[in-house]
Amino acid sequence: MQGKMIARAKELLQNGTVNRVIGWKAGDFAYDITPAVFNSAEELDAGFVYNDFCGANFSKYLVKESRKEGKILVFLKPCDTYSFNQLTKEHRIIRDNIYVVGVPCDGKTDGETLKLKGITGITGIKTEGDSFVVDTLYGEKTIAKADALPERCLSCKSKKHVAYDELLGEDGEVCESNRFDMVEKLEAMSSEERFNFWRGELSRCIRCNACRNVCPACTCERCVFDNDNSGIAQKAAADSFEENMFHIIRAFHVAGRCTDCGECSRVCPQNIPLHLLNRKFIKDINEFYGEFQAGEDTETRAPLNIFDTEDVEPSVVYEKGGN
Amino acid sequence: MIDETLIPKLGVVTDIRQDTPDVKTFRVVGTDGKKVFEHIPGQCAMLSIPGVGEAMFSITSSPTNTEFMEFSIKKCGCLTTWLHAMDVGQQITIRGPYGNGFPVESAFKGKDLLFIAGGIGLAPLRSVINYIRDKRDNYGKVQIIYGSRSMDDLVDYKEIIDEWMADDGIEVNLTIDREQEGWNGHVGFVPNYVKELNPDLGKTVVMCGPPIMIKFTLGGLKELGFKETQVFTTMELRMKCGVGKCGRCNIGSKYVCKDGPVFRFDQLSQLPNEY
Amino acid sequence: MFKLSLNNLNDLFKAAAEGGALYIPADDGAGQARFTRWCDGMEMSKALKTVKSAKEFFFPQTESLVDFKMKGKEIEIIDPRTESEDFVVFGVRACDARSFSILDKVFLADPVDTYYKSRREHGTIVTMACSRPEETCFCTAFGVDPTAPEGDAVCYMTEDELFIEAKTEKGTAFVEKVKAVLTDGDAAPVEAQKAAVKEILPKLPLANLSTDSFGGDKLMELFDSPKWAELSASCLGCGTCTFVCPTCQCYDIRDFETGHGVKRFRCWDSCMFSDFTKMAHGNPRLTQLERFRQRFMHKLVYFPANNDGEFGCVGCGRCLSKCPISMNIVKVMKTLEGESK
Amino acid sequence: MQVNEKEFKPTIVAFCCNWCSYAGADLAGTNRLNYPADVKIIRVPCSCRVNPMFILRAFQRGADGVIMCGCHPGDCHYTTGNYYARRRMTLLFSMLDYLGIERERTRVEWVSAAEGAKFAATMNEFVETVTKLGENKRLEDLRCKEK
Repeated sequence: MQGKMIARAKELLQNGTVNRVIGWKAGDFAYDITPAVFNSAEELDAGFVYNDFCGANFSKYLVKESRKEGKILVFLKPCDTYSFNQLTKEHRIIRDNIYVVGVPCDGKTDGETLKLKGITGITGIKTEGDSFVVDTLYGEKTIAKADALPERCLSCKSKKHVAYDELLGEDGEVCESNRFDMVEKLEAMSSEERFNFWRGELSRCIRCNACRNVCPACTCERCVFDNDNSGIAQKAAADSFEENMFHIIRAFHVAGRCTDCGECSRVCPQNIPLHLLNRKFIKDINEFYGEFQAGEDTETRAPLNIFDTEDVEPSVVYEKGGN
Repeated sequence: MIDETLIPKLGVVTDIRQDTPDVKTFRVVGTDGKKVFEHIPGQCAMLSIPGVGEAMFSITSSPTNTEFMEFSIKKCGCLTTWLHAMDVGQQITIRGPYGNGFPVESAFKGKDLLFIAGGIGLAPLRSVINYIRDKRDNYGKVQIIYGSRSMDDLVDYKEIIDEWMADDGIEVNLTIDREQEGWNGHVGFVPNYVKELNPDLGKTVVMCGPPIMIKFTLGGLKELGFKETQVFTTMELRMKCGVGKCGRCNIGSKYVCKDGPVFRFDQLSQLPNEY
Repeated sequence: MFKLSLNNLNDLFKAAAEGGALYIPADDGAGQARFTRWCDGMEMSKALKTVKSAKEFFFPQTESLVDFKMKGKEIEIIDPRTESEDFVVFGVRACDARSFSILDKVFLADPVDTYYKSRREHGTIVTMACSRPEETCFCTAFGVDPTAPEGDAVCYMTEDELFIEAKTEKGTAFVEKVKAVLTDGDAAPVEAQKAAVKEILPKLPLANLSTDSFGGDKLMELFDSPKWAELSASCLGCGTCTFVCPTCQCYDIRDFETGHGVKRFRCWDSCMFSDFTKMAHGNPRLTQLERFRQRFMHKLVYFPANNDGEFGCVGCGRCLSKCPISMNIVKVMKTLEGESK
Repeated sequence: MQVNEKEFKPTIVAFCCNWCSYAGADLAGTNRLNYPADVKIIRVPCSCRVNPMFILRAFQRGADGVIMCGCHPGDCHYTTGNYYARRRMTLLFSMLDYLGIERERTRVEWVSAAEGAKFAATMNEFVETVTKLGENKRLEDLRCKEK
């Protein structure tokens, strides 16, 4: 696929359809891949990669890139296309300045996920069928791809591209996903268990803002948490309350707009399962106001921008079982 | 002497003077009625109203003033707006002094001095000018070129007219940006006025004002034949600690709060233009 | 040199925790290592490094500086500090141990930061030599020897034994305190292990990283390099690198209005954040390029310029693992190599 | 701070819309209906004005329970404001519950200008519920509590 992508990118640069390409650039190891803009065929040859570690979602970069001169070529994986649609709908990107090539994805992993599985000292990675063969400083290790994938890929919601100008390879289908399993499990817990669970997770937050800065739905010109008068601008959480507040407000602000791309959890240096907050909102919206997938198209209005006179009352929260 | 750098001392505002529509001068003493600390001209202090903010201000009174310290502050942000709204008797917190100050006892000694200021840029220079006026014998001729947007925006106008201009050996040249009723003096921007006045090349220059003024005045001075080693200025950047540790006021490897705020232009030209 | 069987590690911890706090690297809920206050039975993590560095023991992410009570026009200033307890940080790696001497150069330089100093005085650092360096390690480029860490006392771990050696007065006191569980050890297994690790070091992928192109005297050439634009292009402007870094020490001072007073606190800040240098009248570092450049210039140029050539990086590799877009000091160094003459 | 269990009196913040609920509270007053003084009313132009941040800030500053009152759905002075508010608060309260914050600490009630009795009854009932729950511990800011 990498070869096909480079070839196609070169053609599009050559025939003037686009003047630059945003893609993944190889690093020092097999897994440390950086998003980069390529301006020429030479640059593409020198560094463009597409492999199992190209997890970064480029949609958000397009907010700035699409405002620059000329058209940019972007390669989008299926889940990235949902964010892309959402941004198009919100007029945050200029669609006409972007040429989208959809590329297939079988799930993307990253160095940190491998390390959590106990594979350290990684010097090289090869893909052999359904497994990764990892060269390490301490010998060769093999791990099944299915075991090496992060949660967001194990519960992939769709392999179908919802926005593209052309496709490379076959398009997939919307998947039967089990992505709400963990949310349900939490809902079934007692209030105190949930509290302890979240305290355990959120107390690790260091307020690095990576989740916010990477999030394709967080595109405010000026974030409320960058407002000095909020008292908590961009800074460390000085109290457990502030850890909670930051994540509640952030999740709330993207509710109905979050496409569940999972970037927040991918980038969190403390491995906080932030997607569980977003998925709770998605699940609630589905249950209360009907099935809704943000980014599925560019027309449907977001659930928090509309209402129905027959909507459930907030008391629905007490009426459901458990405590 | 600084024992606890980050824990401030208490100060009381004993007098507030409206200098221009957006500049007020505040007189501050300690709770015991004495000066909170001693300083050298050009040094700064961190003033704060808890809950509102803390910021660095240059001390505009001369160290030769043994009774109190003064700060001329322009209203432009959160804290300064608060300061402008407060009344006499308000307590504030104060810590310092910070920075290197002007070399009044070394490089300036025995020299003819030329002060160039624009707008609120006079504030840090006022400390030096009054220091020199009090120790007149140690210094040569003093020339002051000061410009502002309008007559009303000339800080310390009364002191300039009544005291500075009355002093022997001090030449004061004032200018404002645009013609104004009641103004008989010079009209025009500071950089051009400096060129018109064509000051003596032997003078040591001390300059402070908005970045754009500094840029063009420095160019003008160089055209006249001044060397960068003759020209001093004082800088300001965002500061939190005041002691070179919080890491934000650096220009290249120099911290404005500790290595500055007074720099000579030949020192600045060795540093990145990131200010 | 003393030793102890790894099976008896819990006894060592129990003895060390007597009358004070003991912190060891332990795995958290997400499977990553972090320094955790030891309680009976807690196991030491097998990971090479903790997610966050050990700097927070001396320079915590947030700390109270001073409290104010306001009444009319009057202000009362209260120093909130109470006597802090002695503590031991166990299992600090060589890179983190070196970072303390870098932080000392900032916080203990005149005027001394008394908050930091007090913690330094109360803390004993027991380091642990590395036995399994990883691909992201490049401490040797900054002159750190992972087989011989600094610290008050140094530990070496072999297959089944832990060796411990005191290096300073505090270290001696620590060894004295836990002596009951130790037996005399012989240096040979330690030397053998050091030699084995020294064989691995040159094989690390970043073993050849060079600092020759950097230093205080290369300021303008590096600052003006056109390559900063491409390096910073995809930077998200988050603070991950800063917050996991053992040597990043920039901080912010802020006030919090509690409703019955004002708490002034200090917290970690990042030069990568957009408001870091923002003033009422503007911002000298307007785009991510300038902010990104500041972070690396500080470590590779400004810090050595002010500290006799010592770099502000210890090569721990945390930013390599944690940057969301995998941009890091190694890529910066490799790209800028040769930019200065 | 010592809190005597027996004497625990909760702090309740009630966001009331200007057109219905605030008038309802007024009516409760003029009709001399009793409800605890621990209820602090914050008047907002419309229930739709209530930002989720307001609710959290109320808890931070020491509220033990937060209630939002607005016009009955369909009766909003601005026609549709409370419909949007309803969706927002439903999702927010569900999230707070999900995070393990006691769900009884938050509440929405629609109170019209004519329902002074309902206002008083609602507040009495809410205060009672929150009193039973005790002090808000799970969404507190310790800095605001220590004296």
